[in-house]
Amino acid sequence: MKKALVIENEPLTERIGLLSLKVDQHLCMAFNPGQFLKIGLSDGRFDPLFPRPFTVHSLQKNTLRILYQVVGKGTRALRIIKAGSYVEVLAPLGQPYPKDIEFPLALVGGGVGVAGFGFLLERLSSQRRKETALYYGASKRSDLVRLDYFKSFEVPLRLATEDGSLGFKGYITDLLEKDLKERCFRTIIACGPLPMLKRLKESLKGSGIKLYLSLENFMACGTGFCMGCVLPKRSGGYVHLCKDGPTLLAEEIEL
Amino acid sequence: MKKALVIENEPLTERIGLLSLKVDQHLCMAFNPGQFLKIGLSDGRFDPLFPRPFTVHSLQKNTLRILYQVVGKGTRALRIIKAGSYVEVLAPLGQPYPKDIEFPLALVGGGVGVAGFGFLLERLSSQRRKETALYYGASKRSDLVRLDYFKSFEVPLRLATEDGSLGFKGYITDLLEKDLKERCFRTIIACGPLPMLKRLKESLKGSGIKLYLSLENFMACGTGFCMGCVLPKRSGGYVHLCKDGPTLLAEEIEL
Amino acid sequence: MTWKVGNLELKTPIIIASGTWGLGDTLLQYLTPQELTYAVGALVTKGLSLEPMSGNPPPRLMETPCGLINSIGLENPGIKTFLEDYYPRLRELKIPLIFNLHGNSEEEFIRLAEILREVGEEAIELNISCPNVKKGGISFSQSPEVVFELIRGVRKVFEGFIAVKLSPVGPVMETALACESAGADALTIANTYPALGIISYEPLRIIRGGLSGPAIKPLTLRLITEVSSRIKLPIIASGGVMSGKDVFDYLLMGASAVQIGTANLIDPWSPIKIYEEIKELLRSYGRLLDKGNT
Amino acid sequence: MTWKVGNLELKTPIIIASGTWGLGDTLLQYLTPQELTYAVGALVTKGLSLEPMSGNPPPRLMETPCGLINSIGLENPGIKTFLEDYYPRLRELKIPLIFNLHGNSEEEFIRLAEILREVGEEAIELNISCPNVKKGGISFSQSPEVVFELIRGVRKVFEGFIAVKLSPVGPVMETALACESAGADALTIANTYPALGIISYEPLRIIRGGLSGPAIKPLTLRLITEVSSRIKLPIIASGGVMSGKDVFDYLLMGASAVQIGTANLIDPWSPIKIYEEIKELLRSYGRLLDKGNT
Ligand SMILES: Cc1cc2nc3c(=O)[nH]c(=O)nc-3n(C[C@H](O)[C@H](O)[C@H](O)COP(=O)(O)OP(=O)(O)OC[C@H]3O[C@@H](n4cnc5c(N)ncnc54)[C@H](O)[C@@H]3O)c2cc1C
Ligand SMILES: Cc1cc2nc3c(=O)[nH]c(=O)nc-3n(C[C@H](O)[C@H](O)[C@H](O)COP(=O)(O)OP(=O)(O)OC[C@H]3O[C@@H](n4cnc5c(N)ncnc54)[C@H](O)[C@@H]3O)c2cc1C
Ligand SMILES: Cc1cc2nc3c(=O)[nH]c(=O)nc-3n(C[C@H](O)[C@H](O)[C@H](O)COP(=O)(O)O)c2cc1C
Ligand SMILES: Cc1cc2nc3c(=O)[nH]c(=O)nc-3n(C[C@H](O)[C@H](O)[C@H](O)COP(=O)(O)O)c2cc1C
Ligand code: FES
Ligand code: FES
Repeated sequence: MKKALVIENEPLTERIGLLSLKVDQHLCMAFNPGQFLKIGLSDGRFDPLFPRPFTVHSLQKNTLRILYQVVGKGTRALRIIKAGSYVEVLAPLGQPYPKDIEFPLALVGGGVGVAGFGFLLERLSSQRRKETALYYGASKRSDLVRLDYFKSFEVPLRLATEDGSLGFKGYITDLLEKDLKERCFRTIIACGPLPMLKRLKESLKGSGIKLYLSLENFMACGTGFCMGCVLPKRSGGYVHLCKDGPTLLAEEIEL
Repeated sequence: MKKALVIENEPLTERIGLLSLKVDQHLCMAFNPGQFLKIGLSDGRFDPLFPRPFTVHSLQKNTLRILYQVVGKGTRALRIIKAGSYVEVLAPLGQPYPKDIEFPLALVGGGVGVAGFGFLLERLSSQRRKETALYYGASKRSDLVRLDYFKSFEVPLRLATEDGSLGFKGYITDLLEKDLKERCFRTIIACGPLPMLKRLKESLKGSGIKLYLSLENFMACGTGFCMGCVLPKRSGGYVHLCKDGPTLLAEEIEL
Repeated sequence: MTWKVGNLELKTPIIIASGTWGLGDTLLQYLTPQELTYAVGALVTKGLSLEPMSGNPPPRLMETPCGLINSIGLENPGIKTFLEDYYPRLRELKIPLIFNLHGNSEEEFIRLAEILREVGEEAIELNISCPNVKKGGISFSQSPEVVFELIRGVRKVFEGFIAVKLSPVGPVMETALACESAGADALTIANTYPALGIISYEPLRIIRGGLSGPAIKPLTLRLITEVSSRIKLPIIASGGVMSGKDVFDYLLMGASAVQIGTANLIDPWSPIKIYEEIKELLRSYGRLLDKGNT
Repeated sequence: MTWKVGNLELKTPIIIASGTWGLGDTLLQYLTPQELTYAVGALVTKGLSLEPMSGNPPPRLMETPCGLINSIGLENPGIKTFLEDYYPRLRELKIPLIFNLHGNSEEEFIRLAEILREVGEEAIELNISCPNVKKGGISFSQSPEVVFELIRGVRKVFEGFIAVKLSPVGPVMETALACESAGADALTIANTYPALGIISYEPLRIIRGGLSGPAIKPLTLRLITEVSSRIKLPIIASGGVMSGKDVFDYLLMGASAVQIGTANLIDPWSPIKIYEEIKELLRSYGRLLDKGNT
């Protein structure tokens, strides 16, 4: 792991934060959208024992941003880190989003699952962006974060909230399904809670749309060393999420 | 343990900090100089596992202060706590400084061992202060902290640094021994590194001065529950430092 | 709701473990009698011997990652002084007391049990697993036959509740079976794990003792899962309980009640906090317990 | 300075433990060959079997306080594929390789050793202690007689360095003695500790596996102290090494070299960092090692 300076750690909601790290040129060049890094607290305490994995949300001018949600002790500790202190990072990890994306493309994010699409949009040509739509859902208005940032890419931004406080009222998958009656996508990349991904996989079955899912799992190493982060493959055997993923073709895995 | 609000956490030197906690009236009444409290980090992480013991350095108007030195992971974590957050405290613990102090009194502090004498001086009547001297030593000038505060009690302040950058050049015990040739104390209370305390005990043997030592040890509970913090008694058996101490008559214990 | 550990009935499944609340004299400085009776099903005394024991020389403690090594060496004033000086106040709490007993020999254990029978006490926990004493203690746990004889002997003079506190190392399953066939009422699983820590090199300070705390919980949870799947005796879990989830995990894997040890040292209020948490978990997932273990 | 583990000579006392650097293919993404040869005395391969093994279904991992439960189930492509696809690049590093072997039977272990002899490899570590497979693995460790026969059998076909990796539970001392009399060259103490964790209640997700990491170090340090005081075979320590101090503790209590496992998962640079730290400690306290154990 290498030390990385915390430039800013901005609370966006009670549970979501935006962490900005300074990274060197070398790392900037090495990263591709869809990849992740692990972040350790660098305080010599062994609980939590393992650095936690986070998707790159944005990478511009040596500033790497992650969008994180507080769920347990690791992310709770992340939340109180001050600008000016250091964390430890290991990066880049995992595979980038697939190279063979066919457009039009829909990006579907549930909650902080939307994080990685920022970096992807940053790297898409303006031509490609025109053929891309971003679907972003959360439980309520205030949980839809970074909207100005996402708007800056000038892609159609389709929002949904469970309580209807902003955008479509319902799940983001409902909105997508509704839109699909009128609009055509050739590829969909989705990231979010497992029930959302299961639902998508189910509803797109037989649609001819290529569905990729960015998946999560507890990871010990993130480097392929431990062989622990497996998911069963449909064809038998296992994928190692940290090495082969985190983004995989929905039809190839058992959820 | 009870939650306590961090009012301020001021770095005094690279390794020493002054932590101010808000405490309720009940606790203020319950505390006496010489007692200590334990402070837990309240972040749900089990490493370090045990709250750490600290002497009360000052207790005025519901503000309890401790003077702490960073030595390991617990105090390192204490150092980065921000005003506005909470720690957990259990207090008061241990026995107050002895009731039967005979004056003139010398207080001898090595490094942050000086901490507890602040609270003692706060509670001494101005009459008693006139019969009290404070000896305070450290390795260098910048490590002699809180001098303005200590000066405010208007007791003779005898300073020593190992490198001579402020006050007497040498150990604080050397300065005391020198002074003892001209001045008379009937009680001495000392707190500091073990070698300093051993030296004092040795040099005051047969002097007729009552010597009390405030001692340290790793403590698990601080409440007498575990029976772990023992020191051998000269008369056989053990004292339990957290319950019977931390301040004990030098002649009663084996160092 | 009552919690049954064999013929012992408890108001809550939370028991305060031996050696982690001193002799009881300072407990009420930190907890009110109301708090205690509200949250605590039973109290297990510090290990008591026939004669006073002064315990081991320092160092007696070392913190390890998420754990504690202790080498107290069963410091205690002896059962007689305990009954005279500490017991009367504890009895007033009206919380079931379980007497943790340490003998160097079968005879000593029997004598201790007789003394308790005479004062009318009805529950004991035989500590055959202390890693920190030269005689008695853990050496018993290494021989199921000796344990069998010991329990038989104690049973002859003591009709009340007999729990046997096992060591987590050595022939655990065989010892558990020996306890069952000798007529014990329950097993306490487990005492601390033999451990060693080096505090400093100069001077060289080494501690040999027993490891407790959250570090060991995954090990004791496995042990209890295995023992409970083969042995019918009720099991009292002891090892690394810090939260209601830890209690629920143990209940789910076959324990009838759970002891809280190291957590008391961290915070005397732990039993109350943990009791609140387990009540909540029982409300949400209590039905999982009826199904038995998995 | 060279470090001797029996007839095996290492440039440093730091060994990378089995199963904590994958099959080796991704190692060089994180460490340069220079860094590796500078800090690492030997590399122990992932547990290899005759036939490919796909490993256990998820969940395979759970973090515990200062520890990790893993239930990988010896996922590996089989020794032949390993020798074809992974071995050539590893051999180029010119760091001694120790082959960690897993057999379901004595015959399988012998066959594995023969295969390695044929490719000219000279060091193996017999994994008789994996808690995560149904056949073979830890069941061997429970019977010293079986271990004795196993080592005898392997010795007949393999003249090189044979280390036996023991389980920390069961009859450890007896098994160690059996290894010694059967002609093993070294003991690796120890594999992971059988453990159990409950990830969630709804759905109920339970992991049975082996505990590793800093939580267990005080236990393995005690075990090694005891075994090294009774058995002459060189000991390779494995358990919770996170820092140079951990390495020095093990060397002080009788180990000849030390493996780094879980720490690699946290940070691939751990071996380098730990090597820097142990060099420093050896400078300050190295002379304590000559005196032997205490
Ligand atoms: C590739 C990848 C990218 C990610 N990117 C992001 C991101 O951009 N932003 C973000 O907010 N989060 C992201 N995550 C999730 C993030 O890593 C976790 O939320 C974080 O590790 C939680 O750590 P914690 O210590 O706060 O919580 P923990 O205390 O570890 O608990 C977190 C949750 O995990 C559950 N859990 C614990 N053990 C297991 C187990 N063995 N198996 C399954 N579940 C378990 C717990 O029950 C709990 O609900 C990503 C995860 C992966 C794998
Ligand atoms: C009654 C009392 C009052 C105190 N008052 C103050 C105060 O006012 N200000 C202040 O700065 N400090 C005070 N201390 C000391 C303070 O509690 C410690 O410095 C603190 O606990 C260190 O915690 P840590 O996690 O930072 O360091 P740790 O990581 O715990 O290490 C601290 C040091 O203790 C050593 N150590 C570890 N285990 C043991 C053991 N078993 N036995 C002996 N030594 C061990 C380590 O080698 C290390 O040098 C007091 C201690 C006591 C007992
Ligand atoms: C300081 C200390 C003293 C202990 N004394 C005793 C004792 O006297 N008798 C006994 O049977 N167990 C004793 N134990 C073991 C505990 O009762 C408990 O079984 C063990 O610590 C594991 O539980 P825990 O992880 O919750 O602490 C002691 C443990 C500690 C930490
Ligand atoms: C993910 C993982 C996989 C492991 N795989 C093996 C293995 O294949 N063969 C083996 O002998 N030990 C295996 N081990 C055990 C380690 O080599 C090591 O002995 C153990 O983890 C204790 O050391 P540590 O605390 O430094 O990790 C594995 C451990 C882990 C954590
Ligand atoms: S997390 Fe270790 S292999 Fe993926
Ligand atoms: S620290 Fe537990 S009795 Fe003093």
